[in-house]
Amino acid sequence: MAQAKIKKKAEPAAGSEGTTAEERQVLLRSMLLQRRFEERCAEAYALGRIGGFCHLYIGQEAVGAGAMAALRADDYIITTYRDHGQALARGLSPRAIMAELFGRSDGCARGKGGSMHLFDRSLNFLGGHGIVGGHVPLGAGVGFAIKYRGGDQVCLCFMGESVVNTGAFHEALNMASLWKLPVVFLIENNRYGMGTALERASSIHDIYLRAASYDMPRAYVDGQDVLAVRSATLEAVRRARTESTPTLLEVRTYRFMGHSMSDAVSGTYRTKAELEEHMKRDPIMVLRIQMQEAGEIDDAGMAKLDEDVKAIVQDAWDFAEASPEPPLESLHEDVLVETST
Amino acid sequence: MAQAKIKKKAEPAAGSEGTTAEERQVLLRSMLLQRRFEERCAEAYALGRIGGFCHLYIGQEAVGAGAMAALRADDYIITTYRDHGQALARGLSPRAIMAELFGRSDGCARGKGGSMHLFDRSLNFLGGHGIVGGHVPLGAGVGFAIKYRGGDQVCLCFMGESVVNTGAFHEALNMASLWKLPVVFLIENNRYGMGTALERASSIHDIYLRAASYDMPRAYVDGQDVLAVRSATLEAVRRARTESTPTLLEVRTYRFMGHSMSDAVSGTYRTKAELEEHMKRDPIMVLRIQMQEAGEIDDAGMAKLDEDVKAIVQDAWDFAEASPEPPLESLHEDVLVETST
Amino acid sequence: MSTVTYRDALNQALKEEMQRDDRVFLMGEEVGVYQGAYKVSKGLLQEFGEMRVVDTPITELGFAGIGVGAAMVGLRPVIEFMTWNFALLAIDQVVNAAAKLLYMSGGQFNIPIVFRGPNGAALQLSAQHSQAFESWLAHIPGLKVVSPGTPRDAKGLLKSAIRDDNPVVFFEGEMLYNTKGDVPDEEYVIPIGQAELKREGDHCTIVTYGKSALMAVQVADQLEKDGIRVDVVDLRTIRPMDVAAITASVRKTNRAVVLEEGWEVCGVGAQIVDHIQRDCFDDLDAPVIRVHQADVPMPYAKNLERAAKPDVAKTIAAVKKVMYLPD
Amino acid sequence: MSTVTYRDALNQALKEEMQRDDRVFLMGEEVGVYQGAYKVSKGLLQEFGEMRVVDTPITELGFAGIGVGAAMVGLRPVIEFMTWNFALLAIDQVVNAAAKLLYMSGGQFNIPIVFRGPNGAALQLSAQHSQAFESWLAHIPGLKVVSPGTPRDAKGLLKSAIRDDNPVVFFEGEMLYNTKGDVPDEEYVIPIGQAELKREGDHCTIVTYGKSALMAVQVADQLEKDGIRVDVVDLRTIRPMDVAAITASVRKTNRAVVLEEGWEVCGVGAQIVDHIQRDCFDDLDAPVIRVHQADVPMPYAKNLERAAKPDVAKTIAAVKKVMYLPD
Ligand SMILES: Cc1ncc(C[n+]2csc(CCOP(=O)(O)OP(=O)(O)O)c2C)c(N)n1
Ligand SMILES: Cc1ncc(C[n+]2csc(CCOP(=O)(O)OP(=O)(O)O)c2C)c(N)n1
Ligand SMILES: [Mg+2]
Ligand SMILES: [Mg+2]
Repeated sequence: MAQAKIKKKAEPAAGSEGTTAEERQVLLRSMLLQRRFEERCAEAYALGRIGGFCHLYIGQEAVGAGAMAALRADDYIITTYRDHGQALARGLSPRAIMAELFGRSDGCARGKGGSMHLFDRSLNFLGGHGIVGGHVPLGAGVGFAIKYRGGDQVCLCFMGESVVNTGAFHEALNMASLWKLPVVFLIENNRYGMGTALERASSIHDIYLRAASYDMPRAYVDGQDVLAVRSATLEAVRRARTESTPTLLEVRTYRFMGHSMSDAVSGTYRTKAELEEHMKRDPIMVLRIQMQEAGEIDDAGMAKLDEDVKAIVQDAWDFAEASPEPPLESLHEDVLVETST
Repeated sequence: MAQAKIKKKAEPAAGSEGTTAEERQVLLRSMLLQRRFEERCAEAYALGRIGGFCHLYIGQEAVGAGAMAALRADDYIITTYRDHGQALARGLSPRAIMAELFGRSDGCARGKGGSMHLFDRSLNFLGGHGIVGGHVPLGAGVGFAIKYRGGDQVCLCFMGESVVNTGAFHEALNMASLWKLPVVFLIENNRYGMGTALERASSIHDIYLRAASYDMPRAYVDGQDVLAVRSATLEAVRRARTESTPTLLEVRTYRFMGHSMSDAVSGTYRTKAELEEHMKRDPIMVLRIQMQEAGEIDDAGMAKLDEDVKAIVQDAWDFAEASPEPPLESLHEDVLVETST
Repeated sequence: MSTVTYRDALNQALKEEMQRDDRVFLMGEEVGVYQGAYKVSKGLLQEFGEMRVVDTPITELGFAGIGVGAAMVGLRPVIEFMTWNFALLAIDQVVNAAAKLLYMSGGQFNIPIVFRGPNGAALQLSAQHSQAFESWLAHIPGLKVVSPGTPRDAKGLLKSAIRDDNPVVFFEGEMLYNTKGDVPDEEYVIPIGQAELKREGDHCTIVTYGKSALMAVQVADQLEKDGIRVDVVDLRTIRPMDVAAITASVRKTNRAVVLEEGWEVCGVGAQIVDHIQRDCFDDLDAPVIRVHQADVPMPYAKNLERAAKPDVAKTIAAVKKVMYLPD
Repeated sequence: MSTVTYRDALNQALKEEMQRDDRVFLMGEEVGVYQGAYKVSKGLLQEFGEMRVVDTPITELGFAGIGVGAAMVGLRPVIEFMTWNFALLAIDQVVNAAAKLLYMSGGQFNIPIVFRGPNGAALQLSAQHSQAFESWLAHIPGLKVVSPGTPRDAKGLLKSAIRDDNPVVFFEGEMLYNTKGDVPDEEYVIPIGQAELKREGDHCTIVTYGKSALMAVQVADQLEKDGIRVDVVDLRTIRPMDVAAITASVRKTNRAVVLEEGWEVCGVGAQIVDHIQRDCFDDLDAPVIRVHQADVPMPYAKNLERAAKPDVAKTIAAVKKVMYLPD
């Protein structure tokens, strides 16, 4: 099940922490919600309800669901523009997310952020960042603040695999290790950065090995297996929480859609055959089959789950559509806050 | 003698290429010229002849002399603000360098660059750069151009050890390896970046190992032993020239002076004892003793050499002092060139 | 003449210059296999191969610097930034290396490089992806800064930029790529540093450049229906600025509106105003008014974004204001 | 009152605010063990320890971002750039993160951070180390931009900047650190956004800020000997700009010279001119003239550097010119 390979230290196999049937149910539901949500986003985009750049998470749901399951409520999350799935997995309201995507005033960023910039302060969900690599130092900074205050929270910092080539990644990881910050740097390696295959951008292909340059614990894990992701993340989170030691965790997944809504699903940079091959390991199917074999879910149960989830997404859509456009006065709000002191 | 440890591939020991007595004479002379030149720079700075930032090379002469001896006339060199020694070792005229430091019109950059920005196009000496890390991508770009044109030159890119923490270094090394560029990235590890010891800035201390992140050949070498430096650089240059493969070469040296003229030689960040310990391995002494033992030089020979070198430096000083200030019209020259096409 | 999109005009310029001079190469993210994030480089990889159409990792600082290094030793790189928003990561290489090397080396190393890519807001890309940075680059001596608004200007100026022996910063617009215009069939270049009068009139001058030049022309056409005739001075180049063209127009019209898509404070418009008040002090019948983006990061919501951006109506209102006409 | 250097005034501000609020910490290169590249942070490591006075590797982009991240979750970082020249490497974090997060998050994440360090030219540091970037930062909504010229202003404004709940960019001057002035012994702050009249006169206004404010005062004193009395409006804050103070002065004097140490094109001076011509159009008896650095990268040679920089003589000449007086 779990395939995390912890290289730095001899750790217990990451899969040793089992999940309960109930936990598996929650993970399945989380993934399915992400999937159905993203499908409706594609539809909303086609209808012009959503504008701008919109990057779907389809194929990667196990990463968001599994990693988020390893966190406490007071931990922090920071991520990229491909943030819908993680936001849902963290528990942001589907209504507030959809309203944000529709650019409405009930959106989780009042309609100002859009798809790439989801935020929820009450859930310690720190966005939704658009500059590739730019949020990695921010994640280290959150870890710095935790340590500064002597807390035992953890910051989980998601990033795409292209990030490992950026200067920001290098600078942040060096400091995170030097100062022993409680951060999990989680690479969602979906094999492509837009149209660029990992192998055409990075001089090494086992990218978790980059952590050696920072004397940082490292691992990789199958990103289509939500239980493995959860388990590997738990291990990294434990290390951050109890040893204040960062980890570089490479989660190997695949993106089933184009880079963004304006990108064809396959074409110049990857073949249909490759895509289809990867789609055979749909993360939802992988868990469903496990659960089916364990007798934890049957077709009817699955159908029911799907119905529930679809209803939630429909409700989110209806809510978003009913939500008013942001008032024009708000254009000049949120540029600066009033300072009281 | 040679202590290069080539990690990536099994290579012949770096020391296998011997030097002739004549070559050793040239190396000794080069180091001595650098030393005497820098000593006079300190004097000129105290007298206000040299202004701005001035970073001396004393203690590191073996690096410049040894590395430069591994190059052909058509190879390229690019370096940092600590560039006097390398410029001299490459053969830039001491007169033109000193005139530059004095801010005179016969300077090698017409008085516009100063100490940190020595250039000589005719010798493929590409400067003299002041932003830490900034010139490393430039070095990779020179390598790119060599490969683009199908030439067999090499670009030798010097940098301080602090550079290995910068994003620019990481980005450039990844591309240099990915594209197999003929570049030697030579780290002059003098143990400090201003007042920051290597160990307080980098999460690993054997910094040549960072090359593993780029699948790049790597080595370290004793930087106080000019023959070892030459030998290790030759090996890296050969790899660049014949295999179009970059190398990360860490040269372990020590800076005998303060970071710049405004910095005390020892004090808050390093002890006098540490400094004195390192000064025992003066690179000039190391070679002199070897040569003395081999009967290649005696005290009289050394005195003669020193006299020659001092005369050259005095001549450079006199030349610089006699050189006029740049004409005021030149203020607006060299901002842009006329384009003919 | 043929009708060509702005995108294809740029593509032609790249292709022709790469054919003309084999020192010219294109480097950036997604310029090759993917055929360009905005397809400006379509077909170039197939024609020129991997060495001359180079896909990079996401390393703006790194590949901009590689370009500068290659230019130091005689190549002529064209560096594509996917957008100028990301170029902030590389700005050290543009400002501290490209713009300075000629001067610091006392004239030994000129840097024949072009940094290009889309600048300014497109549609609903929100705050990090909707910024116009031309005033920053215009601030820096050692650079030339170009911002064409039409396919014809885009092609002619990109060819000049590539042939220029200095670093040239070239601002395109995502919203311009699909716009069409006449482009000569024969070889031509447009010199850097020359404005063009895109409309002629004697009531007021609109000074602008880039994407906003299109808007200014619409403004002129619409105002003409009300009998108001405006000069549209399309600078096309921001640095060096064709101040003579501005002055000549304002001396004729005695009124000016300055239109730009970016923010107000220290924008290019401020510099234009400075030139006008200095050179046309006695000619001005009204203060110069500027039209620009609201002084806020760009919001995502469609209605807010619309409110934030300069548009035809806001520009018409400004023209009427400098003419002391009712709205 | 005590006579204190600009350096010590900053040091006091840091120390007092760190004592007052334990969320405040200082991070940057050489701020700790080395006691600051320019000794501004002298003694702070000893008093506050390693967690609150943090030496970083040379990673401007990285540690600026670490600051922003820490600020997102409630700390109040003071990020020292050894000089603003190096901050170009970090500018993405300042512009795309610090300045945007409040807006992009719809008001959820304010960023209480200060980015500070010396800006502008010192002596003979040549092109890469002698740049003034205040116009760049002033361009960006979401930031406040401060540039004090005296010890008193430096201390009072740095305290305000640290207490501000928004990102504040704070420009110091290497050439200012040793300058002395009166600083109150008791606790005080100076509000961000308020100009101060540093000299009063009715013949002409000099608008300036930062290091140049010192020069403007010298100009005023010297001109007074010739019977020319000038207002010196020291903005102290560049964004938000105290336009009312400028207007009030120019309405009185009817003439203005704008003095800044950086480059002309799209400089802060251009923005000031824009405000003056808009708000004082009918009051102006002469075009506004600007004094600034020559439009070249900074040269190393002493004589060239002198020629490149604005100075008292050039500013006096400008005042005489706007007054239509012979030199
Ligand atoms: C600094 C920067 N450069 C370029 C871009 C444009 N861009 C957006 S996403 C992307 C690809 C990122 O790929 P990866 O990190 O693998 O994440 P994925 O999209 O696969 O989730 C690029 C090049 C950007 N946003 N920021
Ligand atoms: C980007 C940047 N940050 C900071 C500085 C200031 N600075 C100049 S030299 C230096 C130390 C560099 O140390 P190292 O790379 O080890 O070289 P060394 O001086 O020891 O030769 C620093 C911090 C700079 N020039 N550039
Ligand atoms: Mg990816
Ligand atoms: Mg060093």
